[in-house]
Amino acid sequence: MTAIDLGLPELGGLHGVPTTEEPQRAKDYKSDQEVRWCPGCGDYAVLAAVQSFLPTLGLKRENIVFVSGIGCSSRFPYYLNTYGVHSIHGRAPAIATGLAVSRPDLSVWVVTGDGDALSIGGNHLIHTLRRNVNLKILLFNNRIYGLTKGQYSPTSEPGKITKSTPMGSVDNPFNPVSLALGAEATFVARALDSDRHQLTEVLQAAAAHRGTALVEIYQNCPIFNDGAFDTLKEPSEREQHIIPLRDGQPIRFGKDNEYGVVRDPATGNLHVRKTTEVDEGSVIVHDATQQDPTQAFALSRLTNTDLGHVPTGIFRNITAPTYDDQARAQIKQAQDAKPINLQGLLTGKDTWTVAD
Amino acid sequence: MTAIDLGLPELGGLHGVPTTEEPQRAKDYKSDQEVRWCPGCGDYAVLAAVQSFLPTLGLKRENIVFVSGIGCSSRFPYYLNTYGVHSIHGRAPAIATGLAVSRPDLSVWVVTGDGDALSIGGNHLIHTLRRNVNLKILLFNNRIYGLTKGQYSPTSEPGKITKSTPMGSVDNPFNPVSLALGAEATFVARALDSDRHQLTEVLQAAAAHRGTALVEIYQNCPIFNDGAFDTLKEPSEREQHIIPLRDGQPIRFGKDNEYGVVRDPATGNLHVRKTTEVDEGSVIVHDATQQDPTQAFALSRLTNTDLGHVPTGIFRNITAPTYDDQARAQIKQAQDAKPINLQGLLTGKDTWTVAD
Amino acid sequence: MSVEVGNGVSAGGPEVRKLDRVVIRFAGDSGDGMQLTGDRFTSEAAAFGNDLATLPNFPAEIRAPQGTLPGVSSFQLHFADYDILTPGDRPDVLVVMNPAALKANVGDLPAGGVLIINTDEFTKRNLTKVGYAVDPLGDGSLDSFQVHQVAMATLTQGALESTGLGKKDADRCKNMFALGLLSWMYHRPTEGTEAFLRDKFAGKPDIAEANVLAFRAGWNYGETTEAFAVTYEVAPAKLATGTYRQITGNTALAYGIIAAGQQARLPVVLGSYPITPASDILHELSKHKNYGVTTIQAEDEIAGIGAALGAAYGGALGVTTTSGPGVALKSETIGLAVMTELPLLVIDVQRGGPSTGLPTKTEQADLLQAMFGRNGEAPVPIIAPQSPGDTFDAVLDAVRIALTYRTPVLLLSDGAIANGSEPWLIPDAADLPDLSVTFATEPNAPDGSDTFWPYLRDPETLARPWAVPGTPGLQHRIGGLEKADGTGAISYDPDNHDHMVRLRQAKIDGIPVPDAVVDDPAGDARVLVLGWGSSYGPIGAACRRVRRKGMSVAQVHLRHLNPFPANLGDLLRRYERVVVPEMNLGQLALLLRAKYLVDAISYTKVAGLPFKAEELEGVLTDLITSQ
Amino acid sequence: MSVEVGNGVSAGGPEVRKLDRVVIRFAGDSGDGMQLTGDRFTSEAAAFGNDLATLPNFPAEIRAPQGTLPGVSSFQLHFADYDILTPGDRPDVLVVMNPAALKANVGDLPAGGVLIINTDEFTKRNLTKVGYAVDPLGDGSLDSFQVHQVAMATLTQGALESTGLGKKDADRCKNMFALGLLSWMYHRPTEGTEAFLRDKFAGKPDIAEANVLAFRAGWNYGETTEAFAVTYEVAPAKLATGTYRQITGNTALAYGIIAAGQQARLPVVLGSYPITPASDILHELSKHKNYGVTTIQAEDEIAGIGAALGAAYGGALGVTTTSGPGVALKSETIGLAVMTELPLLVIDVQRGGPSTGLPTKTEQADLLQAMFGRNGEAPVPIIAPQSPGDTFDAVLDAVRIALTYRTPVLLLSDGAIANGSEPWLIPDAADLPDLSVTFATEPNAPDGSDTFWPYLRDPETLARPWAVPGTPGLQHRIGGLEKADGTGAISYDPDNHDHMVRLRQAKIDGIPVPDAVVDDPAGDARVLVLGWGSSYGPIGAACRRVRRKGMSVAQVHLRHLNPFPANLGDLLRRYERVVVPEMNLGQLALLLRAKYLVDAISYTKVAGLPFKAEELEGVLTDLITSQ
Ligand SMILES: Cc1ncc(C[n+]2csc(CCOP(=O)(O)OP(=O)(O)O)c2C)c(N)n1
Ligand SMILES: Cc1ncc(C[n+]2csc(CCOP(=O)(O)OP(=O)(O)O)c2C)c(N)n1
Ligand code: SF4
Ligand code: SF4
Ligand SMILES: [Mg+2]
Ligand SMILES: [Mg+2]
Repeated sequence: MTAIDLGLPELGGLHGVPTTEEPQRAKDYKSDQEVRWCPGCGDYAVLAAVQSFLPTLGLKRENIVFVSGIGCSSRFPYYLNTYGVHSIHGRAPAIATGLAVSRPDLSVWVVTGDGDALSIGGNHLIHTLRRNVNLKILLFNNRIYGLTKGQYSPTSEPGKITKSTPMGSVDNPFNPVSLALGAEATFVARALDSDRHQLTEVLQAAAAHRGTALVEIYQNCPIFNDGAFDTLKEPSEREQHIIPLRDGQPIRFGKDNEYGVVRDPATGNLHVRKTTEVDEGSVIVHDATQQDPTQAFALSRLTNTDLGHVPTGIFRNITAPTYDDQARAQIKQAQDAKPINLQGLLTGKDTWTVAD
Repeated sequence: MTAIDLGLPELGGLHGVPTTEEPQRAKDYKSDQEVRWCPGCGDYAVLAAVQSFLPTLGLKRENIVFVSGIGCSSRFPYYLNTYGVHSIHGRAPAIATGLAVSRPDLSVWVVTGDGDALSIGGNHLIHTLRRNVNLKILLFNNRIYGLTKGQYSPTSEPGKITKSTPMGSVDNPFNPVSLALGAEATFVARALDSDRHQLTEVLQAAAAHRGTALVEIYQNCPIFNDGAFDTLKEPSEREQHIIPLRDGQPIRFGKDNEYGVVRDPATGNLHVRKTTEVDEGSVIVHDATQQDPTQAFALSRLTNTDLGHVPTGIFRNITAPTYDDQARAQIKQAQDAKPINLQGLLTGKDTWTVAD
Repeated sequence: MSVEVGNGVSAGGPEVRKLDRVVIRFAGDSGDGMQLTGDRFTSEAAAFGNDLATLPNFPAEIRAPQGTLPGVSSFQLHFADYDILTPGDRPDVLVVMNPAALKANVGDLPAGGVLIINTDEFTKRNLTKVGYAVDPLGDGSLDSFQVHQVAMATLTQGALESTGLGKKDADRCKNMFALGLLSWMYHRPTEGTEAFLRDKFAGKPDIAEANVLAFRAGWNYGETTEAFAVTYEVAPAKLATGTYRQITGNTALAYGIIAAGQQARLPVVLGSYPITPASDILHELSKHKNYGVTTIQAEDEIAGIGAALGAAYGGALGVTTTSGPGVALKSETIGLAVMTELPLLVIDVQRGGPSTGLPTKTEQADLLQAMFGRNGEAPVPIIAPQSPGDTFDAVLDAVRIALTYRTPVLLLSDGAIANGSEPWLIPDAADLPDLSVTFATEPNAPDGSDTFWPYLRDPETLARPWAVPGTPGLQHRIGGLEKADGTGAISYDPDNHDHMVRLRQAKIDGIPVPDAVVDDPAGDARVLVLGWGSSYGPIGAACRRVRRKGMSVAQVHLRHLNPFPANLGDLLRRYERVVVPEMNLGQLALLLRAKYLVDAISYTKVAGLPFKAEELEGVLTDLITSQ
Repeated sequence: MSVEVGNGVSAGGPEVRKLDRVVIRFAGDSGDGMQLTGDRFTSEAAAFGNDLATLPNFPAEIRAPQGTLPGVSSFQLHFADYDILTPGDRPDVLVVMNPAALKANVGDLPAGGVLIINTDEFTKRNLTKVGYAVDPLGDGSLDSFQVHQVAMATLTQGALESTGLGKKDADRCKNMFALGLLSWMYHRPTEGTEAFLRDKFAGKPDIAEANVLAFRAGWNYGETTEAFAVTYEVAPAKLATGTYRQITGNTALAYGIIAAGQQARLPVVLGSYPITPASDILHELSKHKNYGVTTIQAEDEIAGIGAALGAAYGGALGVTTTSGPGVALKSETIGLAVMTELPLLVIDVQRGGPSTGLPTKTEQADLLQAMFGRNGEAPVPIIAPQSPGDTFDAVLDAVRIALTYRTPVLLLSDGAIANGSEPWLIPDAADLPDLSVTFATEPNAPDGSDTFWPYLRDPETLARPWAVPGTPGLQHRIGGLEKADGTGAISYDPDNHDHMVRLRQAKIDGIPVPDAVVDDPAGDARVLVLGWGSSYGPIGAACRRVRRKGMSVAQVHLRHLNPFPANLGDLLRRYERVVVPEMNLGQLALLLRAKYLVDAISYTKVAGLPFKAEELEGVLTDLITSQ
């Protein structure tokens, strides 16, 4: 049951999904349903990005499936001219798992929200991640429950005042990237709804990854949590907060790359320092392909609930056997070893005959 | 809503639980129910350890509650002469949360298994951890489903042959410590059923911790997964595998402390090295009280599914506000601010009177 | 239609007509603030002393795209000078803010009805958006109505020029213009609304001012222009004497929970996960922590009920609130509560199903799920309120049963009750029932041994003792495995299991509930109409209509669906025909037929909307006359 | 009791009596391997050609403490020379391996019954453990039985001395000694068992040898000692001609799923979470991946059914297996399957409830959960097998319905069927029904537009097209919100919702199921006994007993519980009295009474054990004679 058995390293995330020569355009991926999000909702930007990204995969449209749960973001599949399931709250990863395991010829995507994925659906999410099922999960994190009109979510900052927490929430939130890494995720990335370029990059890498790819997308909800990510969008300050992760590159950021991420040798913790104050070499180099998720995890800890420092891009991207490939390999192995013989199965070993 | 508001740092895990002068002995904690585990089950050892540990807390027995799910291990509460709930599969943390929030005068313990806590109960576990509810969770990890007669569990090694996986399991397992740390756990420890001494130490620290304490206990199931932890118990070799964590101490182990844990400066990953081959100073020092869980996480990664290197003891132990303290503080705050006035509430602002 | 009860002419001003009742519907885009407008008009009517009933109706999307049919949101209000039972079948007055609202609602307006139209939105683009080839304002298609075309947006903009408020913000105030105009038409008091607006926008005084100005502009528009020849008066209703307030079902329900905690002298622990249309109960309760109410927004429905059950074990009043899909998820834990015999209040605000169904619409299709939706024989009492205000009493009743009989109780509200509102005769807190409980404090083993038997029963109620942690000497363990009666030890004994299954059933069956009361003024009815839940209003209104026509019909409305009132069987057999209208496919009818073998006729409508009195009037009339 | 059908004396050896039927019960400690012993004797009986029925009975604990009452595990086997229907009410022969087993079982042994006791375990300590003050072997309390005291452990030890096997291992073989002895007593073939043992312990040849030696020692003990004056013969049964095998319910059910996949030419995807007594279906299926069966052990029941539903959307045969508590958790997703109208097989192996209840015992108390355990109106077909072998056909039937009508189907097995076994007339694979389906391949919009309408229906079945991903041009979206009939677009339209609710109901109600067949040999019965599921055996046996007494009774056993057979109503009305025995509190009776208004009498027993034929014989006799 190792990667080698299956010659996995060669397999890309889309291996086995039929492609087409026909050129595709974004509009080919627009469904006939009119989009029903609030004006200004970040979901529009993500939808547009996905619709213009999908054609670049060159897949047959009918071999793409989007599965979602319940929430504003989970309306996503209706607006894409692919196959789609708008399922029930929190269960999309489970449903998508059954589909992916039985249909290697499909590119299966999950669209979910911070409540859908991390609150009611948390268990399915972490198990999907550890199993490394070949699914691409887009987690729309607006740090609020949108569809139910504004209760706090597992990613809301502590003390959040909402309809259900008039005195402020008393929950310590999840850090979705830390949680995913703790759950053995093989691909974890983060992007902003507003940054079409990086979002597309990340989506491309996710699609190419064989196994579960979790993409956290910071998404603005103008109605119930407006401006949650403004500091990351404000041209004046965003460079001080966003830490773009580039594989093989030293992790530097800031308007003039004046900041760098360095490791405290005593504790192993990562810190942001003015590069002028540390020697060049001490700025750590990003390597998403490390088997050991320690550094990716350390990077996720740079972000606390006020979003002061937010690494974006790909935290982790390693090759590992997928649940569905191995499950199918076992079927094949069994079929090669044992021909189908229904009569034989029914008859079994110990029989007796009653003659008349 | 910060630790300071509540003067938390001073509060211990047992703050508010009435104590007694009466000396207690282990037998005071034995219930009248006869114990019904298989001969040789590791659960016996844990039960004995807990029964002899509880008296040392000096609490009133009637203020201790054990809540469990379903599984062999979850029979635990029946055998303790305290209050207890043998609930349903996977839900113990949720039930215990309701109890703990409403009863600060109780010491609430959760007993669960690797299936109960990590499979069906995974979501309640991670949410309890992030909320930091004042519960002590004993996770009996025998890496198998015992009660249902031997299917693999989310902690079983890959390729595990069981009743439900005759060709070997194709799941990548959880590392419970990594998962807990990824879920913001404030206290995480690991112990062996067979090591009464360390288990007791860990239980003591867990009891003293205010917030959720997760204790993973490696427990042997002689019937369905016998010897799963033999390498950690075999006198001849155990010292080479077990890495005892002692706060403030360099992390060294081995029969003659010949091994040490060092950090790769380039990646931040931890590795085991012969101390003779590295300079003394490079062996890292354990500090469970670090706010940043990075090093604790890195330590958890030393263990892979074959248990070659297994840190035991306390990985993380930090002070943080608890969900239940804060929830109660809000109630108190509200009560101080607003006297009870049911009639006023019912009457409200806009009324009109119909006279006859 | 409204009945004129007299005329008069106010000096110089337009003619004033007195009406006994009016049904107004505000309809516009989700963004137009129709719910707020309706709420305010409701408060004005309430403050004025009319009886009233309301029916909000909004899309499942937060904001469906502007100007589209799915985006239409409406609020219907029925107010009268006598006690009424429903929000009204069809509006007498329809206010539409855009073409979509017109298209979606005009079908309900009877000929001759008043139609007030905000013309500003009737642009080519908006018209085509909803498939109007030609402008209905021009093609005579509205000739059968009394149409008033008002450029509300423009007029509002004008009124706000002075404020220097941005166009967008100014435009947001046009709903207050509409409210002002209608307030004028119906001689409503205005202070309340102005005070409300200043209070609501306390943070943004300029917005507050703008809304007040728009509101006045609407009023003045009616007063100054000649556009409206007639205004109407609806006198206060002669309701039972006392002090009233307007209240919605979810608010009254939340108040019921708070009051129950107070009357039981127990802390309340709500474990809940948000879901439409139940979320507002969580919201309301979270505002009243000073009553010792802890609200836990759990990670899911299972954790929500788990927390409530854990709290109940600890001696709190455990409550969980949800809708149908949430009940499905909670069913396993409800079974645990049945087995552990702990008090627990489970509230299901029913919505359109199955599955996600129609989240914002109303339905009564969870009755059988409440009865049977668990593995094994797991009986629970079921209670259903019949109107928004009635949820308060229903909760007190449910909690009494839960605490007395140590059992989970299911309370079935629905979307119409939850969001609907009515005048509520404010109860006197001093008169509320005492719900206090006594916890076990002593060993109780009949064998004299000084031990505690958690499953020893009260011979009266068959309830087991409630021994909470912290009580010395009563340490005990409970759980989901079958228990030996008395000792509560795990028991695999066949006879004990059979005994316990029957005992749990007997405990519920034995709960005394008030006899069902028949309403049959004439006393000679041969047809009985039996209902439950929110259909009380339309059924009652239908009965009135039938009786006005000189026919007799008997009405019974059930609050207790499990167990049934003891007299129900005899009562059903007393009538030639029994008809059971339900917003499902006949769930209560099924239970009645099975238990009493009466050929109850099931009349069902599952459209996500309350019955119309007119429709049921027809059903009853046919039944009565076809005999 | 067994009826003697003739005697004979074998030269020199003990007397040989011919019997038509015998009931043997092996009882011992959970550690004593009684289930294995029973299984083997069953196989011997099967190989010999007897008809048989078995009833395993074990504790919920894996290994309750040795020598205690809760630790007792037993296996009852009924074999005969004619076709029998039940595992037998009471044993004719009781084999007990220790005092606990004696205490727990001797009550069921009728006077004169044969009692074989392993004396080695009757130590003071073991006796007191189970509360025997004095040794029952000495106090004459067993005088009414034919007692044989055999020091099985000692004798086994002796027989194995040569092997040099450790005492502990040797002791483990004493169950084979008992088996050997019984095999001798009943002239059973022995080769099968020896082969089996060698095969089972192939890995440990010394253990294999030891077990074979112990088995032979038991046989020889009977042969050589004078202890047993009589041996018995039970001739092969004259069953319908054909080739038979012995099969348990869970195995036959798993085979049914495999066969269904083959006959439908679809891959099978099982999404399941282990739970007693359903786990063995998962275990069995996971062995047969070569049939294109994927087994997913999910993280919980919800994920299990989710995976099955996802696979169904992808065009596989989706199956999920569980027990009552799991069904409770799956209910929300079953609702989604109803709304999305996808084929899905949901198997509930019922166990004692409510809550965790009695996990290893049998019950029929999930029928109403299966019918109604979901939010909203969410009808599903329900099918129940009546015996272990019958599960195979029931599955094929259920899958046919699921695939043809695009609906989840609930199949209700139970613990008695799941673990019980019987001879099974091996079906001819070539005769199995063709279940092949056709996926949609073309746009189908009636408006000629070249689009695909996922909710356009087959006028015959009302089923919607199954268009699987990968089909060009048929891209579509489905989900849990209400759908517009035809186009499948989200629809909040009131009339559409009412239409769809009724349509989903009509689709299920319209499924043609075979008429119910009455078994009334005399043709003059005035009492009808109606059952479902595993009570088929005891009810049938009771009918035979009643008829043997010269009375008439009619029997109907239902396989289809939703919808009911079309002729059921008429049929029920044809009899003066209808009695419905159920292992619940009358769930089928409730459905019958509600639907047909017949005063069906409900006879219930909820003890975690199958009915006894004797008991039902009494019930029927009383009913017939009390007329
Ligand atoms: C079983 C169930 N529980 C609760 C709900 C109500 N509900 C729908 S979406 C949602 C949460 C939405 O938040 P999120 O997942 O963050 O999505 P968003 O709307 O913010 O995009 C909830 C609680 C439901 N539909 N089903
Ligand atoms: C809802 C539900 N699903 C499944 C089961 C069956 N079940 C009981 S315990 C268990 C898993 C036991 O494994 P674990 O939690 O590791 O406990 P252990 O027996 O190994 O101590 C399962 C699947 C159940 N009782 N309830
Ligand atoms: S509520 Fe928020 S998340 Fe939902 S659609 Fe509106 S803006 Fe978007
Ligand atoms: S099965 Fe395993 S875990 Fe369960 S009691 Fe037996 S030995 Fe212990
Ligand atoms: Mg969200
Ligand atoms: Mg386990």
